[in-house]
Amino acid sequence: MKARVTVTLKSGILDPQGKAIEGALKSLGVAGVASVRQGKVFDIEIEGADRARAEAVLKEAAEKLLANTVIENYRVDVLP
Amino acid sequence: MKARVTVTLKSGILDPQGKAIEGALKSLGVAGVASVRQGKVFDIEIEGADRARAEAVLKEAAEKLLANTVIENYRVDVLP
Amino acid sequence: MKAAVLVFPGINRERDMARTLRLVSGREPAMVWHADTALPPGTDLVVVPGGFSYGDYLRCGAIAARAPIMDAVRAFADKGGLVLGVCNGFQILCESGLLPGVLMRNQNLRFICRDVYLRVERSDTPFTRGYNAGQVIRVPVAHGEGNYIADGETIARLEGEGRVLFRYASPDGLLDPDWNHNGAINGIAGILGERGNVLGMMPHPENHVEASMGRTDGRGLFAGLVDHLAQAA
Amino acid sequence: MLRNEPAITPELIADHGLKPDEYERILKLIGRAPSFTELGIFSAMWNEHCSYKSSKVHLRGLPTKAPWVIQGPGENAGVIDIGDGLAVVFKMESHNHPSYIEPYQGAATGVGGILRDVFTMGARPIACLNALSFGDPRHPKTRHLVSGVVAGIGGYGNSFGVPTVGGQVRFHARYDGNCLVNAMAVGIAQADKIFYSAASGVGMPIVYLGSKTGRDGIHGATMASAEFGADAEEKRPTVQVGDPFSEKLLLEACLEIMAKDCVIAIQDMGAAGLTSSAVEMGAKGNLGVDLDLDAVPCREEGMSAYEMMLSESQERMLMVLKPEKEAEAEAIFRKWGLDFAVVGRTTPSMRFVVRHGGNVMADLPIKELGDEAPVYRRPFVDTVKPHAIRAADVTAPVALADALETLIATPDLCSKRWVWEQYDHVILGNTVQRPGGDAAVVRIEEGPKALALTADVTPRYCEADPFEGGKQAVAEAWRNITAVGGRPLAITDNLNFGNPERPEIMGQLVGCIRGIAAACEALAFPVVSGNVSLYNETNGRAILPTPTIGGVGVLPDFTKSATLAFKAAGEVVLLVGETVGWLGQSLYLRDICGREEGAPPPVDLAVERRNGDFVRKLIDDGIVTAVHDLSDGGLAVALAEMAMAGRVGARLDGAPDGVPPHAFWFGEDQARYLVTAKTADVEAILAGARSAGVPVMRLGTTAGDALAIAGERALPVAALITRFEAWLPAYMAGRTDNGSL
Ligand SMILES: Nc1ncnc2c1ncn2[C@@H]1O[C@H](COP(=O)(O)OP(=O)(O)O)[C@@H](O)[C@H]1O
Ligand SMILES: [Mg+2]
Repeated sequence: MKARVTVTLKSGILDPQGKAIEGALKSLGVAGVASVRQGKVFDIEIEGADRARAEAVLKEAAEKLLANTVIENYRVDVLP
Repeated sequence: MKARVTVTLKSGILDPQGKAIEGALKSLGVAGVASVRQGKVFDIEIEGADRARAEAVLKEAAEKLLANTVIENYRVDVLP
Repeated sequence: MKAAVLVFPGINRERDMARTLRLVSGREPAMVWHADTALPPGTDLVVVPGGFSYGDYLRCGAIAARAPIMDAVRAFADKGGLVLGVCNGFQILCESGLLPGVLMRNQNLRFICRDVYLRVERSDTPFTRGYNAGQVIRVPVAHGEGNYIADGETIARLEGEGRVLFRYASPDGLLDPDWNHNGAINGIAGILGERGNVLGMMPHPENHVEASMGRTDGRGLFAGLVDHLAQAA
Repeated sequence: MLRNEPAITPELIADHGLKPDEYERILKLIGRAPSFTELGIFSAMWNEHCSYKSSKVHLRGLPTKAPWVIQGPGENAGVIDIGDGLAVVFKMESHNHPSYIEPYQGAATGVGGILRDVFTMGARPIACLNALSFGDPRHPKTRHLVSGVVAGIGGYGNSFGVPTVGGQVRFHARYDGNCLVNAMAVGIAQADKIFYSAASGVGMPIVYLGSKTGRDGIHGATMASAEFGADAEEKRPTVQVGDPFSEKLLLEACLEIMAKDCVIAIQDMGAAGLTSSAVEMGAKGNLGVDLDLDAVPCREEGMSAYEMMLSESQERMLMVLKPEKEAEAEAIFRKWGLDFAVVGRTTPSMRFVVRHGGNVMADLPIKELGDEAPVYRRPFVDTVKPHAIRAADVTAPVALADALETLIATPDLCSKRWVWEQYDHVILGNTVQRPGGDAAVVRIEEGPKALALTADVTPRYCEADPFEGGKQAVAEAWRNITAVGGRPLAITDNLNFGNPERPEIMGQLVGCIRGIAAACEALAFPVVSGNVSLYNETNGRAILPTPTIGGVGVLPDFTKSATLAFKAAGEVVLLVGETVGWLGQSLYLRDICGREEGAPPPVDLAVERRNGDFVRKLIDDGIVTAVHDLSDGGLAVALAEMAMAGRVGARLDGAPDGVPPHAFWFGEDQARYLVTAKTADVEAILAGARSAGVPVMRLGTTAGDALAIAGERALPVAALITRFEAWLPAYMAGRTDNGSL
């Protein structure tokens, strides 16, 4: 089964990388971008076909490793 | 307007990070993960309400900066 | 001093650290493999050295922080044992929860290797007793993600409890954005854990300990630890 | 055999970069049409990159011997003896085309490749250098290439854990569309524990180690030798991604099994990966090799034999192990989390046999694959010698002080701090002299012995006069090592040129090689390793001939090494060497007068050696306080560099009679050094100079906080530093585009 875990910074945590990208876009002449925040996606192949189990595994992976829950939120999507 | 640009490695391109994460998940006892590939997401605030223009701006941003089109694909979603 | 230097895959400043510990304490530290589950008996200082554990993949220090040996380190710290994390070691300690906060990409998004000036904020800790409060030392940094941040509350606590031990400063000890190469909040370069026995810092004191190599500004930190442990024993 | 593989057509042959006559040669060699896999193997082995078919005959002219040379060209890297049972292992290699296509990964994998060459031989890498040539700063792609290449070099070296301590960065419009990335790695090994690539013994297991094989860089080797056209973008899918983390593990694992004495032969998989490494091991050992591709660890589904044989996936090694040690070696690799698989055996047959899925996909004579590669004596024409420019015929457009201020803020002469601060140059704790000086000085363990390392070439000299330019590149490397007090021992040469099928380009290659040979001979500075990169052209326009020289020297005691910074006021500034005021091809002529002309400064190798030996002696005797060699920009620029480094000014007398002032201060005469000394020592130095027949001239004294040439506007050192440091950061931030501030 294919799945995607998306990890994003909690609001309020500042994101120097996002800020720098905003700046870079401006200097590249890309107009109209108000703000940028960067996150991560993990495209994951899960063995077996049990959706519920897959979601449990992904949640475990996110909690244990993929996200630093102090500063990051995550979201799990098992793709149909 | 809110939008998200998702950048992922082209298939076949080595992903050392994904590889290391796979290994880490195994040693953390997270079972059933066959493979991991890591990508980036950019959550972007676009000024104005013109959808078509927003998409154009995002495409430009992706081509010029957010994605390294030599090894990465990108996808633009303007959120409703 | 019976120091233990942790070795994770991808760590690459463990030799620098081991040599410095030997030069200053006169004793070879034990090199401890990440997969081990216990520290050598009698260990009185754990050092998490710099480098690129697991290639800095995912988040700097994230994978190493979850290695088997880290449970032993946590237990050691809970019993008041001294833990020093430098550079990637600092990142690992933050990821493992032994220290608060995170180290983000440097403000300019580039890796920076240069000598920086640190203002030593306190001299009444095992890590800084070799210095005077307010003293300015010059040591190298070499990192791409040393920009320390934490939520306002945490910063307030760190500052309030005097747990910021080192700050990036100008040569004459003033806080100045031009002398804060990575943009860390309040110029924070090194912090103590809640109980004052865990120090994490981005700069590399271990690279400035030999007079013949030019500078010895980093020696005070290690000499101080040796004295402290000698007294404790 | 040859099942479900495409038929061999003239198009397919051409796509593989094989000329019709080369294909004829293949047919004659194997007496039948090759299979698709075999065609791929031939294309990989016979391309310029692996076969050196255009340069071979000329490279034979390079001096490669000296009592201290343990291993010259022909192995993964050169090896020299530095006493105390220690050997230095080093090499430089280009990754030009890949870096142009994907700057970060191209440069990163270039560093990874050269590091592997060094630790494959049993050495632990202790330093890296890099020589970079980019296009005109105004060219739209230049900034992007600089930032990507520098980040890639740093990204790989920093993570791997080796200090990057030196190099050079130059800009010139002739590199538009074809930047050069030359990376050098230096390692230390036990002189009696060097590992080589020649297999020995029949039936020995051939082991695959490191990362898995993917479709990375297929056709990379052929691409690396293919002239660039507008379709460069099309070649993108072959990009290889570097994994410095795996390489670090590979290093530790390799050194561990070498220490355990498990290894008979070892060869890293570089360009043309499995093919060239396996063929090399067999051919060098006069053995056949039988490979079973079903055993190769693959990263992707359904890889064909062709793909596996041509894959350039990084961080991989091939080894012949002592059979009794196989289990021990495997355990070590597993501990480091690396792949380990027996993929073949050595055979007595002298054939290279490749099996896959029960089929024999290739069966070729192993010796001929390497030795019978075509060798060309390509026609060449010597570059026409340009006229020498008489200083008297060059009028000074601006005041000397203004010229100096301008020059130190030009792309070629400005500070490269922005670059080397992205490289960890202090890791391992042995960097005695960091970037910013002449040669870098790196202590060996805790010393006192140390190495002096440098990378040099002056392409505009080579363009004007390949022979003199070749000499000068070697001489400057020798001089930079001498200027820190090092004894120059040997070099690695990285020859970057255009299309050798054009006689004038071939003439540049031949001329530079002859010049390099002459200098190596005269300076007892042999070539122990090197690399040739040809077809560096874009739409028929070649790069400047760029034979980068990586030099290695040794210092018995690192605490005695000299630095270029003025140490204190009140010291005497002396110029060692003769100054006629040679303006031809000088940066003054190019960047101040707008004329890129004339013959380059000639290099008198006897004088070079005499003056250098004299300066080195002064450093040994400890009677000089600062030393700097003169190169680009001449005397005035060198003085400014010393003043800026020490934040101390100087008061200097005017130019002597007979030499026009602008030629005296900015001429690029060779074999010269600046030294400072305490007044008390000056007489001794001058006396020594007289008896050694070395011209030494008193220029003035260090003083105050400005650089003041008699009769010229004094230049505050602080202001010079600001200009010197400003250009590159401003350019990279997009705040300046033109050649200067
Ligand atoms: N790409 C680079 N990487 C590391 N150091 C560099 C690089 N380019 C220049 N440097 C350093 O900057 C200093 C000046 O370079 P250069 O002008 O080429 O010196 P020289 O004229 O003595 O050869 C040297 O110390 C050199 O090592
Ligand atoms: Mg020099």
